[in-house]
Amino acid sequence: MKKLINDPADVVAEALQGFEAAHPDLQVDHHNKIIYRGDAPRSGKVGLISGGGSGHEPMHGGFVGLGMLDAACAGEIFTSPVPDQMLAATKLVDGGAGVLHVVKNYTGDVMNFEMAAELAAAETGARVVSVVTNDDVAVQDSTWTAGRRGVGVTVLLEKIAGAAAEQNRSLDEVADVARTVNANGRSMGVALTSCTVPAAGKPTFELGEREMELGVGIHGEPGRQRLPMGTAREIAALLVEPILADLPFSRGDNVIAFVNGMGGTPLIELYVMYNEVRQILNGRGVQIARSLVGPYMTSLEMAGASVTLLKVDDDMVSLWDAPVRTPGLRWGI
Amino acid sequence: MKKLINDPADVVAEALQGFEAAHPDLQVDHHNKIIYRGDAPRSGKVGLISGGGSGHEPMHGGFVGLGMLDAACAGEIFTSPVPDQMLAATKLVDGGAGVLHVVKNYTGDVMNFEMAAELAAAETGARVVSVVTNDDVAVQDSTWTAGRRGVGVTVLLEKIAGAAAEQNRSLDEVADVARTVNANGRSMGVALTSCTVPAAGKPTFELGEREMELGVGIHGEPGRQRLPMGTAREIAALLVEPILADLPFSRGDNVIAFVNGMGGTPLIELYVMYNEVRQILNGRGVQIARSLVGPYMTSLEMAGASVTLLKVDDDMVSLWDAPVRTPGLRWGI
Amino acid sequence: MEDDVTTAALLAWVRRFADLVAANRDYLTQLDSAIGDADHGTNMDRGMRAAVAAVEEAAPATAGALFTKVGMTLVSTVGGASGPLFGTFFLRMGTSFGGAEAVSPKDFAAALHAGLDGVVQRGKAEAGDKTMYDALAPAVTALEQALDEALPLPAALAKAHAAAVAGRDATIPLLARKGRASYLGQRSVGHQDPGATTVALLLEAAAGTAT
Amino acid sequence: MEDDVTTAALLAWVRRFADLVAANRDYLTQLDSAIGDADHGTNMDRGMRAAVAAVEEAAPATAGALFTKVGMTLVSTVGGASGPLFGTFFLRMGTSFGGAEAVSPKDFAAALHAGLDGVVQRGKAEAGDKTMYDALAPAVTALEQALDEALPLPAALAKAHAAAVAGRDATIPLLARKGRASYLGQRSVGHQDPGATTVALLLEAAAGTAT
Ligand SMILES: Nc1ncnc2c1ncn2[C@@H]1O[C@H](COP(=O)(O)OP(=O)(O)O)[C@@H](O)[C@H]1O
Ligand SMILES: Nc1ncnc2c1ncn2[C@@H]1O[C@H](COP(=O)(O)OP(=O)(O)O)[C@@H](O)[C@H]1O
Ligand SMILES: [Mg+2]
Ligand SMILES: [Mg+2]
Ligand SMILES: [Mg+2]
Ligand SMILES: [Mg+2]
Repeated sequence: MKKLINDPADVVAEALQGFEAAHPDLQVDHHNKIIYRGDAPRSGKVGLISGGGSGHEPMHGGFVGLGMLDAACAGEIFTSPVPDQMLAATKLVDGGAGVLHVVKNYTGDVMNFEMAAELAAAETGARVVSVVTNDDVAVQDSTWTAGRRGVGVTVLLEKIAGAAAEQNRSLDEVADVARTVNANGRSMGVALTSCTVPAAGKPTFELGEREMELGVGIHGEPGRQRLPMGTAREIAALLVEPILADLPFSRGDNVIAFVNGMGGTPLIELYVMYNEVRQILNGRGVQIARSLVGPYMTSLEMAGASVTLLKVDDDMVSLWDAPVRTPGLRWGI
Repeated sequence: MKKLINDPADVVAEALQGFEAAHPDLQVDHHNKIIYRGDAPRSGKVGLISGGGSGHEPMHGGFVGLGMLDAACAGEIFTSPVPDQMLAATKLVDGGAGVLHVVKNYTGDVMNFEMAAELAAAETGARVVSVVTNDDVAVQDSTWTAGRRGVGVTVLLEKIAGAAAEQNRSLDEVADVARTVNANGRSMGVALTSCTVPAAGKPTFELGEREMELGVGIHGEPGRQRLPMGTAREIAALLVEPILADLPFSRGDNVIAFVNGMGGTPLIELYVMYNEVRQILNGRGVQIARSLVGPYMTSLEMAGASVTLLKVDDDMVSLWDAPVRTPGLRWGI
Repeated sequence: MEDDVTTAALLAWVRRFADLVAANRDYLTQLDSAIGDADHGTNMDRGMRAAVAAVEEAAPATAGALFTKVGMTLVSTVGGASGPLFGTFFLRMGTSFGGAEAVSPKDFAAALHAGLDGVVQRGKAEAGDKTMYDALAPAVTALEQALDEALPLPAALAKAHAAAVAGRDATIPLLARKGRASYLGQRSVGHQDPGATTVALLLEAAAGTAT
Repeated sequence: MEDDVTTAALLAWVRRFADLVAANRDYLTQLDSAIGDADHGTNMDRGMRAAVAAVEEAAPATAGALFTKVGMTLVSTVGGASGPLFGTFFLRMGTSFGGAEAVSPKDFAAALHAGLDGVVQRGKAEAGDKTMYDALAPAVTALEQALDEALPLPAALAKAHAAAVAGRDATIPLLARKGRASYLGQRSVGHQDPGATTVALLLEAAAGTAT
């Protein structure tokens, strides 16, 4: 394992120190490993918090700021944060209008956020609503699994619900927007290489020089199937077709098309992938209202990409276009 | 070699198609492989163009837009563009106030831009001034070499000179700002892994599981020396000390500190590196006026990072803070 | 009563469990790499180190206070799925002991059962889902039976440990239906569950302590 | 005059050079990996394919038109250092031939020399800098000498080729002072220069054609 780190046990704490120094307009609670807005809590505004294991940067801490999250809890690498963090974050951002917890659907994340909500209910008057994202079509959604994983849609949801909260919509309204985004978004990813968890010291899985892992999880969880490596064109079809079939997306639908880099794949390849995705959508008469191309929800140094399609209406598009000022996403301000 | 591409010969052309679709506010001349501002040429405004081999995304095409470049020429991967492209770009952006060519100091880039300037002088009335960046302290600057390579400072220069041009400063003034930036900036990089040029199909160099390449070039050119892998703290010192000694930077200086990712290194590690860099600078009494942390000048999937320090005055800081609207850097608008 | 379980013995159990987790840290993470995300050993080791430090500092006088402290510390330091699960397990044991000064073998078995119930409430796992439950549930049953057959605690815990080991091994052929491994479907078959492996270490520590 | 060089023969030379570059593409890129950026073979192959296509389409009647077309195409398609350098080389050959119908061996040698001068003007390389110059300069000298000694062109080109090969091999021990390889300092020693290798192919093509 070769990484630009010191002791694997200190990676998250030291990255937070670097983050704090690089982004003076944001605050960091180092004890609780929370990144939060300097102006939190904003009275009358719904507080938006999320969190999860580290190693997915810029998600979630890089999405804290005006128009997106009010706070993000950083767990150990690929490990959900603990309830104490989420409770502290909830208190930090509660401006009286309630707090929305954005939770990716993983057993650990769900259980820790659940405990945090229980504690918040007991310790504070804060009204907390949780929205769980589960957009990964690589996992079959059945009582036989922990349900679909929350992946790319989480990024789009944090932007769109964040904009709704910035408009001072009520907690129920913001939660509604968030649920609508999750309900209308689908994703799937592929890995060309594994990632290496610093504390583990070796790759989570092994892939041959001509293999790829289709439907991989963002924590390096093995995916749907291992296939021989393909061209960008073939891989785009393997990712987009199951997404289109699942919602389903149909001719005339407007979508936000998101091609996400897993961390180790260069931007030039993501543009090649986006070019393939866009051509498939054009062929189906699916209109791309907006797009996002880049490494926004990564898995350490894993090489690969994921595609997320979100069916949008005008309200969602204007919320997407609304100003956002975070280290990871910024426009209009 | 595993990459999200189709035919290696088509990577640049297809990435430009994807880029065009993802960034509707920018224009792409596919024949000449030029990305340019939709509103070019702007009469009375100095045109800023740059270009170089592809594989460094977001540089240069991702820096085209308000407040930065007017056009960027994309060469083949790691190969300087040809004079025809630079000539066409010069014509596209010439608004009567002249055109500044931002050239990284590599024999190929310099000669091709030279030929383009000769052609522009012959074919058009356009006044062209070239500024060559050469900030890489890993290379000793002597008559025994092609001179220092242009690396990280190029990104900062394109932002700062772009802001000066946006203020309608004259060609000489903008060129002056550009030269001042280059004169006051120094950089050095390290690679933990090689990159693989698609057309070559195999890694440009081999590094052992416990080795790193100090002073590597952004095209995977071997660097100063091969050293045993170190911690982030040790590596930060190996990069920052030669930079500080070279300009030299001294107590009380204000700098823009830029920690750049080479492509394959995850953002969380770049923040760990920035945390080390900032502590070294604090120890020396060098003030960090602004910072930039992320993969802005990459070398395909190479793992590693580079550090750039730019000594700034108030004018440079306000030009840095000025609004910029490009796919790669955006704020204030 | 002479065969009561002392708080010191219970503390020794917790310590021994922490040592076993530390010794098996990389092995547990390795198991989690195959069907999870390569962090189970790191998670449990971080948590149990913190738990031991916490109880050493607080020096709880009663079994109830001891396990409540261990549970709270795990919840606050582990994260992931195992944080709430193992945390709840110990918290419920603590509640079950309450403020009692003396802990009889039956009290111990009852507390273990309460812990199991807590795990089920939190994680909704059922037998055969390929989780820590599949090692913990048989261990609790075996302990209760052995005590009903009036075996002394050490012998009973030896049986409980054997049951946990059997339950752990039995997870190998199972298809995961809970947690991260469930994403794998058929590909989860043939791998031993990390959490069940940790539970076997917990019972190994108990059997090894009660002698 | 019977030993004049026909435009057809010169075209055959260009074609043969393109074939040799294509055949050695990966080898040239491999050489460039060691002391450069792994693109020289790709660059020259892309350029010479385009050049051959261009002259086949334009079917230039004169040597001057032929080499001007080749040079312009290389400048417009190769990029990097070798684009301007090899491009200028052929452009200057074209200028040297001018509109002449007939090309004598001496005209050919003069054109080659003009090409060399163009490379020097563009790249400022000197003998021993470890560049294409170190193969091209000796080849030009050898050709001129052989013709002065009144050898027939094929024999003279064989000597020029031998000189280019010797010059190419002589770059191995050199420390690079120009181009990308110069960044390596001492570490450039022991590697053969890619551009000089391409020049040896150029002369190999010439010697092989003029028979
Ligand atoms: N719903 C559940 N009920 C009981 N145990 C579970 C459940 N989900 C997961 N587990 C246990 O948790 C273990 C994984 O723990 P760990 O790797 O630390 O958490 P994570 O999966 O969040 O990375 C699994 O091996 C399994 O035994
Ligand atoms: N200043 C120069 N003068 C003459 N030849 C040069 C000079 N610089 C580089 N070269 C030649 O160019 C070759 C490299 O070409 P190429 O790899 O295509 O370009 P780049 O170095 O831009 O990638 C070197 O092997 C060398 O022979
Ligand atoms: Mg985990
Ligand atoms: Mg090159
Ligand atoms: Mg795990
Ligand atoms: Mg090269």
